[in-house]
Formats: sequence, structure tokens, C-alpha cells
Amino acid sequence: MQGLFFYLFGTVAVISALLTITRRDPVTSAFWLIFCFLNVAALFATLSAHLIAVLQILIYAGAIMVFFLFVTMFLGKEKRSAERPNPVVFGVGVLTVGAIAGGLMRLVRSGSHDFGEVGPEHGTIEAVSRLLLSNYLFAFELTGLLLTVAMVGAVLLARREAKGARATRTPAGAPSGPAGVEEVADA
Amino acid sequence: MHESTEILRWIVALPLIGAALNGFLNRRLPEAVVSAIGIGSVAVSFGLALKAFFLLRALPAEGRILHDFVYQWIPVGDLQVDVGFTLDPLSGAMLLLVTGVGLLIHIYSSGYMHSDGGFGRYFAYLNLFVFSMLILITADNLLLLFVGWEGVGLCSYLLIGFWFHEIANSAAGKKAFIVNRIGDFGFLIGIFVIVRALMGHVDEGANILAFSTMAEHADLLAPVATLAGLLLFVGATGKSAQIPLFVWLPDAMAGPTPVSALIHAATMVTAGVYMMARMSFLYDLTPVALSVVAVVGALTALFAATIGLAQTDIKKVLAYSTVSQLGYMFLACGVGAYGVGIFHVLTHAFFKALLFLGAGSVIHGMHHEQDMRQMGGLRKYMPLTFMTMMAATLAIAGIFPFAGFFSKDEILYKAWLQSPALWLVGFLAAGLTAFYMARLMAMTFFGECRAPDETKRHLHESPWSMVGPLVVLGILSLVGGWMGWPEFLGGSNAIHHWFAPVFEHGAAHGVAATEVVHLVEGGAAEGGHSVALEWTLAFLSLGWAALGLFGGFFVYLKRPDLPGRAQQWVSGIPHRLIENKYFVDEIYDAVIVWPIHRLSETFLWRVVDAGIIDGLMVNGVGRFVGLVGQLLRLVQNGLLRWYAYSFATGVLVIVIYVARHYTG
Amino acid sequence: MSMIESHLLSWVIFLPLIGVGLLLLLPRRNDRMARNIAFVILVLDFLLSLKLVIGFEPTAALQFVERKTWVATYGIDYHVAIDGISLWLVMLTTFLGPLIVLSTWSAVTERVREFMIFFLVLQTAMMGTFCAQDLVLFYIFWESVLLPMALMIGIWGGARRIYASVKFVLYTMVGSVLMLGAIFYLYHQTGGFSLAGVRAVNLSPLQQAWLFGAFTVAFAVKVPLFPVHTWLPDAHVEAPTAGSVVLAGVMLKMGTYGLIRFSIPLFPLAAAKYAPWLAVLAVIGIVYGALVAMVQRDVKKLVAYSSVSHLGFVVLGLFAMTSESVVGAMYVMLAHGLATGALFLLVGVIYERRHTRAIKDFGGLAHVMPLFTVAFMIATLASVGLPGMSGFIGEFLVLLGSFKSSSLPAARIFAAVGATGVILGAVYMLWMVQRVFFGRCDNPDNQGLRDLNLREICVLVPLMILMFVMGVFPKPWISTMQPSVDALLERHVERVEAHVAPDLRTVWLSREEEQR
Amino acid sequence: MPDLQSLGDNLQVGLEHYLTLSVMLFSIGTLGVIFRRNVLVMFMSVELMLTSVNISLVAFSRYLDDLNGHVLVLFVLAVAAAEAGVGLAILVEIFKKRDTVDVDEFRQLME
Repeated sequence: MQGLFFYLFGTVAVISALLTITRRDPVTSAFWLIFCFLNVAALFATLSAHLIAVLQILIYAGAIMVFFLFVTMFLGKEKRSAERPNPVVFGVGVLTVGAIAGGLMRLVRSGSHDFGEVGPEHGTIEAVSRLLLSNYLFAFELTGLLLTVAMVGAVLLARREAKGARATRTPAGAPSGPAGVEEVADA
Repeated sequence: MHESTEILRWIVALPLIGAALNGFLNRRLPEAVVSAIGIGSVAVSFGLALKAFFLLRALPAEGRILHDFVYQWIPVGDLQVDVGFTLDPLSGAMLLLVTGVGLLIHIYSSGYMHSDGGFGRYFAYLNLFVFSMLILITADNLLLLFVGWEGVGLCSYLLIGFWFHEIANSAAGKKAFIVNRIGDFGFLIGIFVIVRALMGHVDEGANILAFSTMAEHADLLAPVATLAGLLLFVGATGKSAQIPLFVWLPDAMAGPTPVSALIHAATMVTAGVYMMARMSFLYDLTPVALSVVAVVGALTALFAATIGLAQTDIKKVLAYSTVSQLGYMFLACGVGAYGVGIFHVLTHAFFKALLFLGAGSVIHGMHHEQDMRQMGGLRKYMPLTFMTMMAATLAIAGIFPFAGFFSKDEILYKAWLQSPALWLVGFLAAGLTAFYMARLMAMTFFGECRAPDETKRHLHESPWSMVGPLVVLGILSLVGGWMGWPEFLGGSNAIHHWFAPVFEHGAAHGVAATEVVHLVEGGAAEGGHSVALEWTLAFLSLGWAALGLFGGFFVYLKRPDLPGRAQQWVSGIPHRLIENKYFVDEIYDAVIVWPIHRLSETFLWRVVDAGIIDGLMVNGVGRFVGLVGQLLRLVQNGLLRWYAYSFATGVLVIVIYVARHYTG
Repeated sequence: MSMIESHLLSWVIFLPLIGVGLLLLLPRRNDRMARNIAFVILVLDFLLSLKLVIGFEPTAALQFVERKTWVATYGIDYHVAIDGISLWLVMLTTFLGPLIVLSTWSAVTERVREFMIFFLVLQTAMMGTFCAQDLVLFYIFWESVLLPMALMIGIWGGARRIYASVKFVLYTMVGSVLMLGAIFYLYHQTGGFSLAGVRAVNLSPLQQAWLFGAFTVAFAVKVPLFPVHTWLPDAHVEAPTAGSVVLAGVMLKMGTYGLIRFSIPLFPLAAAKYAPWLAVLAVIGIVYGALVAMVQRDVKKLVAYSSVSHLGFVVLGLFAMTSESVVGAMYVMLAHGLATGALFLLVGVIYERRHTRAIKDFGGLAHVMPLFTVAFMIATLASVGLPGMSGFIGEFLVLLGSFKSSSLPAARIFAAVGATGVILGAVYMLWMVQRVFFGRCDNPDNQGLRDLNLREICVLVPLMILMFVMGVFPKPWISTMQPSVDALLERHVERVEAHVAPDLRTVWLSREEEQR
Repeated sequence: MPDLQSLGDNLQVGLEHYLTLSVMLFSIGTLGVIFRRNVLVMFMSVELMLTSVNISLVAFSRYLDDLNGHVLVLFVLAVAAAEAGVGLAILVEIFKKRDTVDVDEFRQLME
């Protein structure tokens, strides 16, 4: 059964990924991406990576994509038509990516490895978290710090944006460089 | 086998001291003191020279060498060169000549250069010249001789360009120095050839280039003798103004006249002859080189004599006459008669110095007018100058009792013995000599005075300080020849015996010696027939000289129009040819000077240096690096997606490497 | 005093640095004091170096040796010594030092303190180069010469000084980088940097060829040898007078010193093999330098090209490898230092007054400046190689040595072509002298020129005296050089014959027979 | 639907299948980043690339029966989240300024 699920969800994931990058409207691509993430979560499940599957849905599909949609809405519709890049550039680009894929595939196909049996609690939340909080405790704390910094950054950006509305005094003695720099400092 | 003495170094050093004194203090000393120093130093040197001469005479004939070792100059590897002076009959005679005639000319100069701005500088240079010439004569090795050789070249440069406010004078000086340098280039290579041949075989510590050492190892020199001889002769042609390097001497007349007398008549120009005589042991080994020398000498004699015919500047005539007479000397050396060559050097010094000094007093009287066409009938105004110059003219023409007859006739005789063709060339040149000297005397002293009357009023005999030396030289021109009174006229030919020990080794080798064993020693049959030969040759040249003189006077006094008509008759080409010195200078310029200048100006400097090396390679690399920089700059174009793509290519490279590396 | 006695050579080398220290302590704008300090220090240095000469016995051994380990791990040690070859180059440096500083009294006016600091550093670096016996130490001194010189040209130079100084630095750098690579390779081969160590190990002919090439390119740039000489005219024209004098006087000799100290002894096989090629370049340099000098319009460029010609003699002499030619080459180095140094000082004097170097701007100076003319004439004659002056001895020995050299094929032709340099030398110098000094003094600016003042005379007189003394009485110099040169040549011949590939040996022997 | 069962049995799926899938998704993500002019879509493509990496991580940890892969995935998730947050915040700022989301407009670095 596991094979069946893999092919099912795999192909759907690939198709939705393709659609994500080809849709003109960012919102539709966002939705397709969410759908792709759901499929991936399913794939995780087939690999009995239960915690990851759940997290995938929760964080990627839930948090990040929602944020994307929010920002997309916030920024308003871009009526720009995504015209196709000129054929030569497109060709070269695809060729390069194809070459990368080919190279990786050579590596991947270098042997067929079947999945052996794995213990029942493989991928469960206890096992992962026990490992996480033992060997990778320091890294875990760092991740926390990372997220805090990201949050503070985002807040800061947003706050200045709010402050921007009122007349701001440029800091005395700021180097009067070319106009472009002055303009950025104001924002 | 030689007497070591201290006297020689003083003879040489005195003029240097005089030069140094005058040189450093020339502005601050009054003229009298300067001339006193100048003349005094040469006079004392002359006195010492006389003393040394008699010291030399006292020695037995074979051992007649005084040696004075001063210090070791260049002690390098196989080459040991010392500073040492020798006096043997050859250099003894030359020593007396240089110091004696030098003294007379110094005295003459004090009058001639009176109230000239650079009086002190002039005497300093003149003394320096005598110093260098003395080194050249008394040097005991070829390298020290070369030092004197270039030293006199330097002094002639300084003295020719003495009145340097005229750019032409300094250009003439430069020309003289450079042409001499070209000759010295040959001389230098000659020295190298000799050292290379001798190196390694001469015992350690011996002075390779000393004449005595070289003479001893003459056999080693045999293989390279011709090459060395010719190379040294190249140096001699440079210094003694033979074809092809004679072009500097006529221009050297730009210097003050006493300078011309001393340097370009009596002493410096004869350095080449002295060198050949000194190196006679080498030249005797190579008949090839000797014949080259003889031919060049004869040709120069004739060639210069023809040019002398057409010159209007009195000093230029004398200059070409000197070149011609030098040709005779080299002819003598060329036929192996070095002694006769030197004898002619001595006699020539007397009458040519007199001619130049006489010309100087004429120019002095005519207020620096040198063109003979402006002169005429000066014998009334300058009787003493006229008489002494007439004596010299008779001497140079080779009229019997005068000095020229004995030395020139001896040369022609020796030339006849070697090859009648050479004799014929010499003989023709002798006739031309008589003719142009007569022309000179006729145009200057006879006929009506063509000078502008303003100068006519000032015409007067030169002061005693100038005329005194003229008289002394006049007497010498008469008496000078008697020391070489030939046997067939009953004389003892003292000069020949005096030089015999120096050149005798030549005979010992029996290679090219054509020394005629003179009658007194009861020579072989060939001696008998030669007396008659000598008589005939003597009469022939005497008659020919008289004819030349008479022709000259006749043409330029009785029929002044004749030269003009002669020109038309020969359609003027030959005349213009010899008047412009066969355009030799112009040819040299066109063939050598201009191409080298063009080559180095446009090609070497512009194209090669600035163009290829600097432009292309050095700055070229700079520009290339700049270009590459520009290209690389395009990569940073600010397009985010371009950066993404470059990431992708980076990944691709890694993937390819990993794929290729790990799959195997 | 005993402390100085035992480390005399180090004291001589590093004394100028003490001067630099003093100058740094100097309050800002005190030019006079700066000049005095520099002058006093350099005179002291010269006197100290006289002790070197007095204490030096004419043998081939290295003397005044000082050796302390510096970087133990890599076997780099501070190893300093002099022998017959480097003694007189050190003396030339210390002798010219004070004279050059004295000549800048009125020439260098702004930022005098910095100028003096750079000059003192330069002095130390140059002396260090001549005395270093350890490859790394040599390289450090060799490179440290670049900075002060480049700054002197760059700051106090003429119009195109930046271009000139950059070109000078890059040219030399390219060369010396090759040398650095070779030094590292040598360390890899011999495990140490000492000269003796390198000489001990016998490298294969191929290795020697490459190493010889690297070293010789670095030195050829400095000499300058024919194709790589184009930096010299620019550097000279743009450098201040003092810069030109020290550049021509001493720095060019570093290249030729390098050849005789490193290229030839360390790689004898390659040196013997490539000697003819380098001799060809040298001879081309002689003739080419002279011809190009003849047509220069700028006096300083003319003298610069004449340096190319003179140093062509040195290289010819070095690669002719006979004792006469090598001693002659050393002698030309010294004589050229004096003659060309004096010429540049004189050009500096006239430049200070007229602020132009073009020959056509002058004419008839002899009327206005008689003393100057006499000095210039003496320097010209020394540089042209008039017998009785220093130049002639060197050139004569070089030409004689190369004429009879057995290491050069057709040695006679080399010497003959080289000897034409003697004629060409007279041509370009006298032609320049005639255009500058003789003829009418009609240019109004020239009429008012002052003649040499006392200071300038004091600078020039020692040089003039030495030119005559070295010409008339060369024995003291030659006798000290001779043993070292002979030792070097013997070791060279012995190593070449010991190693030589058969064919070279037969050629070598056949040439010996032909010599006999 | 028996064939479904039999189909499921003989459809044995190994590690290389998942890796192939991961490569395919990664390539699609890269193409998205390179060719799409809209920054938002570029961000999405980046997220897609990250997910593809996660897939291979999980596949390997399943194959090796070792949970380190999962921990790494967690960290990837955290980073992705932070990156999306900050990235979009900046994007908003730029939008305020240039009111366009076309990446080719932002060429200020170029001058």
C-alpha cells in the first residue's frame, strides 16, 4: 500500500508545484502551494514521520502560507502580466536546472535501497523530542532565539512603517549623501 | 740592460704641475705670471730632456735605454700593467722634439694669445697637452701609451673648441674627438688581440703590454701580427689623420694657430708614426700590414696634396699639407724604413710648425683674416715672417740644403726600393707640394696687396715674442736635415745610426728588412748599384721640386688669370671636386651620421623603446588588466534573478563534481 | 666601543635607522634640524664604514660575519657578512649617502622630515642587501628598498611621478616575485635558506635552469638589462635629484650584485649554459642604450639611457667569467656610481636654477657658469671612460676580459661590439655637452644663472677627486676585489667541470685547447 | 478492488523514489526562483525547495532508522518560518516605496 500512496501523493505534489510557479496570480499559486504542502505531509506520513507530517501542515501550510496570503492581499493585485522571458534565457535556465537534476539523479539511481522495518515509535513525537532535547538542546535554544530575532525584526519594520506616517526629523549630522540614501533614511 | 733613473718622471710631471697651477688659478693670475708658469714648466722639462738625452748618448749603443718605474697600475689576473717611462733613442728624439718645439710654441703663444679672455685656460690646456704627449712618448707599455694617446685627443678637443662662443669651433672639437675615438676603438681591439695572444705564456708578474716583453715574445705574436698591426694602424689613421679618418684635421684649424702648429702639425699627429715605429717588432712580422700602411700613406699623400691646391684659407692649405706629409711618413714606415719616417717627423715638425706660426703671425697682422685672396704683397710689411716662411717653403718642397730634401728624398728612395709604383705616387705628391706651397707664398707675400686699406694701415711685423720662435725654427728648417746627411753625399747619416739599435731587431729577423747596408760597411753588390740610383733619384726629385716651385710662382704671379682659364678648360668639375675636399665630409654624413641618427631616433627610440617595449608590453599589460576588469564588472548587474541563476550554476558544478567522483 | 667593535657590520647597516628614530621625535616643522640630523648620521655611518675597509684583509673569506638564528623553525637566520665583492658596494652607499643629503639642502623644501626618513631607510635597506648571506634576509632587504624609493619618486617627483613610481614598483615586483618562488623552491630542496647550504646541494641542470631564470629575471629588471629597462628613464626623469642619484648610484648595482652573488655561484651549470645569451643582451644594451641616449631631448633621460649602456658593460663582464672581466665589472659598478651620480647631481643643480631639463633650453652655459662647466666636463669624461679616470679602468678590463673569455662563444665579437660603446659614449655625451655648454649664450633666462655655490662644490669635489684617484691608482680597490673574484670563479669552473654533461665538457676542453 | 491490493504490494517503493521526488520538487523550486518576476512567487519557490529538502531528510532518516533527520527538518522549518517572516516584512517596506513587486525594478545595487 505504501507504494500506491507514494505515487499518488507524489505526482499530485509535483503537479501542484508546477502550477504554483506557472500561475499568473500569486494568490492562486499560493493556494496550489498549500495543496502541494498537504500532499507532502501525506508523504511524510507514509514514511511514518508523524510529527513532521503534522508540523508540515501546521507550520508550512498553516502559518507560513497564511502569512503569504495575508501579504499578497495586503499588497493588492498586481495586474502585471507574467510575460514569458525570452526563449534563450529560458532555455539556458532550464538546461542548467535540468543538468543539476540529472546529476542528482545519477547519484540517486546509483543503487536501489528498500526501506527496512522500523520500530513503532519511529517518527513519533516522544522519540523526536527526546532526541531533540538531549543532543540538540543548544541548537533548539538557538532556534528559539532565531525566531525571536525574526519576530523583533518584523515588528521593527512594521513599527517604523507606522511611524512613517508622522513627520520624522532626520538625525542631526547625518551624512548628506546622494538623494537616494537620504530618501531611504527617511523611510 | 737598462739604466733606472728618476729623471723621466719629472720631465713628464712638470707640464702637469704647470697645467694644474694655471688651471686652478687662471682667473686670478695676471697674464705675465700665467705665461711664466706655462713656459717655465716646459722650459725646465726641456732642460731635463736635454740632460736625459746626453745621459742616453753616454750609454753604449746596445744598452741605450733609461727606465723609470713609478708604480704598479693595474694588477689584475694575468694582466700586470705598470706606470713606467723609458727613454731610448727613438723616444729620446721625440722627447727633444716635443719639449723643444713645444717650448718655442709656448713662447709664441704668449704673444699670439695676448689679451685673450681665456689666457690662463689656454696655457693650462697647452701644458696638459705637452704632459699627455710626453706620457705617450715615454710610456714603457702599450696601455700607458694609450692613456697618453687619448689624453692628447682630449687636449686637442679642448683646444680646438677653445673659442667656444662660436658653436662651429666646439663642433670641430667634438668631431676631432669622436673621429679620434673611432681610431682608438681599433687601437683598443689591437691591444686585446695582443694580450690574448700573449696571455698565459708570459711568466707571472711580467708586464704583458710592456714593449720589451712584447718584443721578447714576438714569435708568439706572429699568428696575430697582421690583425694586430692593422688594428693599431686604424688607431694611427684616426690620430694621424690618414684616409679614411683624416676629416677632422682640416676642421681642427678652428682652434688658435699655435695650437694648430703644436698639435696638428708637430706632435700629436705624428703619434701614429711614433706608435708604428715603437711597435716595429710587430709590424716587421707582417708584410701584409706594412704594404697596407705604405699604400694608404702614399694615397693620402697624393690625395691631400690635390685638395691643398684649391684651398683659399691659408691654414686649410697647411692642414692638407700636413695630412700629405703624414702620408709620406706612413709610406716610410710602410716600406720598413721606420728610422727615416721618424727623421721626416722631426724635420716636418720644424718647417710645418714654422709655416703655421708664420701663418699665425700673418693672421695676427691681418686681424684674423685667413683668406689668402684678401692678402698679397705682405713681404714688404712682414719681412722676417716672409723670410722664415720662405725657408720653410724651400724645406717642405725638398730643395737641397734644406731639411725637407734629406728626409723626403730618403723616403722616396726607400719607396723606390720597395716598389716603383709607390715611389711614383710619392714623387707626384712632392711636385704638388712644391706647387701649392709656391701658390701659398705667391698669394700671401707677392703681388699687390689685396687687403682692404683699413687693415693695410695696421699691417706690421709681429712682436719679437712671435718672430723669435719663427727665426729659431727657420734655422732648424735649414740645419735640421743635416743630421741625416746621406752617405752617397759624403755625410755620416747620424740619425740612421742613432735609431739603429731600436729598429735593428727588425733586420735580425730578416723578414721585411730592406735596410740598405750602407756603403761604409762594404755592403753587398746591390749597395754599389744603389749609389748611382740614389744620385739619380736625388737629382730627379730636386729638379721636380724646383719645377713645382717655379710653376707655382709663375702661375700665381705672372699669369693670375691662368688658374681661371685652366678651370674652364677642364670644365671646372675637377676644380670644384678638390675645392670641396671631394665631398668626403658630406659623404660621411650621408652614409654614416644621418642613417645612425635616423635609426636611433625613429626606430630604436620611438618604435622599439616607446612603442614595443614600453607601449605594447608594459602599458599594454596594464590596459589588458583594465579590460578584464571591465568585463567582470558586467556580471554584477543587480538583477536578483541573475544572481539566483549564478547560484544554480555553482550548485551544478558541485553536483557534477560529486556525481562524477562518487558514482564510480 | 667594544660592543660596536664586535657587531661593526650590523652597526654600519642599522645606524641610519637610529637616525630615523631621532627624526621621528622631531617637532613638526623643523626642516633645518631634520637635514642636520640626517647628514650627521650618514657622515657617522661613513666613518664607521671606514673601519670596515681598514679592518678588511684582502682574502676571499667572508669577513665581519654575524650570525644569529632568527626564525629557528624554518632555518632563517640573521646572517650578515661582507667579502671583496660587497665591501666596496657598501662603501659606495655610505660614501654617496651624506653627499646626496647635502645636495637636497635647497632642492627638497616641503616635507623634509619624511624625505630624510625615507632616505635613511633606503640606505639601511641597500646596505642590508649587499651584506645579507641568508636568502630570506636578502629578499627582505631587497623588497624594502622598493617602498622608500617609490615614495620618494611618488611624492617629490616631477609631473608624471605617479606613473613612474607605480611602473618602477610593478616592474621590480614582477621580477622579485619570481625570485621569491625560487627561494621557496630552494627551501623545499635544501631545507634551509643559507647560501652555503644551497651551494652544497647539487641541483639537476633542469632545476638549475629554472631557478637561474627566476633569479636572473629579478636581477635583470633591476640592472636594468636590455628588454626590461623601460622603467629606468621614467623613474629617473620623474625622481627628485637625490632620488635619481641614489637610484643610479647604488640601486642599479643591487641587480648586478645579485647576479654575481646569487645567480652565477648558486647555479653554475645554468650560468655557464646561458652566459652567451645574457652576454648578447648585455651587448645589445650597450649599443642600444647609447644610440637611444644620443637622440634624447631631456638631459636626465640621456643620462638614464647612458646608465643602461654602462651597466650593459657590467653584465657583459660578469658573464664573460674571466678574472679580468669580473673585476672590471665590479670596477665599472663603482666608477658608474661616481660618474653618473655626479652627472645627476649636476643636472639637479641646473634643474634647481632653470626648472627645465630640455637640452634646447640651454646653450652657452660655459660663459655664465664656468665652474659648473668644468665639473660637468670632468664628470662627462669619467663617464665616457677617458683613460686616467675611473671609467676607463673598468671598461678596459671588462672588454679585455670578455675578449679573451672562454665561456663565451666568439668572445672576440662580443668584445668588439661592446667596444663600440666607447665611441657611442663619446658621441652622445659630447654632443649634449656641446649643445648645453658651448655656442652663444643667447637665451635670456640662461644669462642670469648663478654658478656653483660652496655647498654644491662640497658635494661635487669628493666625487671628482675619487674619479681621478680611482683612475690613476686603482690598486687598493682591485687588490681587495681580486681574491674574492678568483675564489668565486675557481669554485664556478670546478663545479661546472665536476657536474658538466659530457658534451659541455668536451666543448669546454676543446675551447681550452684552442686557447693555448 | 483486489488489483489495488496487489497493485499496492508489488509497487515496492524504495529510498530512491523519494529522493527522485525531492529532486523534482527542488528543480521546480529553482525554476520558480529564476523565472518568476514576482517576489512573492520567488519566496514560495524557496519554500518549495526547502520542503523538497525535508522530504529527502525524512526519507533518509526512515531508511537509516535514525531520527536525526527529523530534528534537522524541525530546524529547517524554523529557519523557513523566520525567513518568510522577515522577507515578507522587507517586501512590504519595498512595496511601500516602489509599489511594485517586480524584482527587476530593485536594481539600486547596480548604480
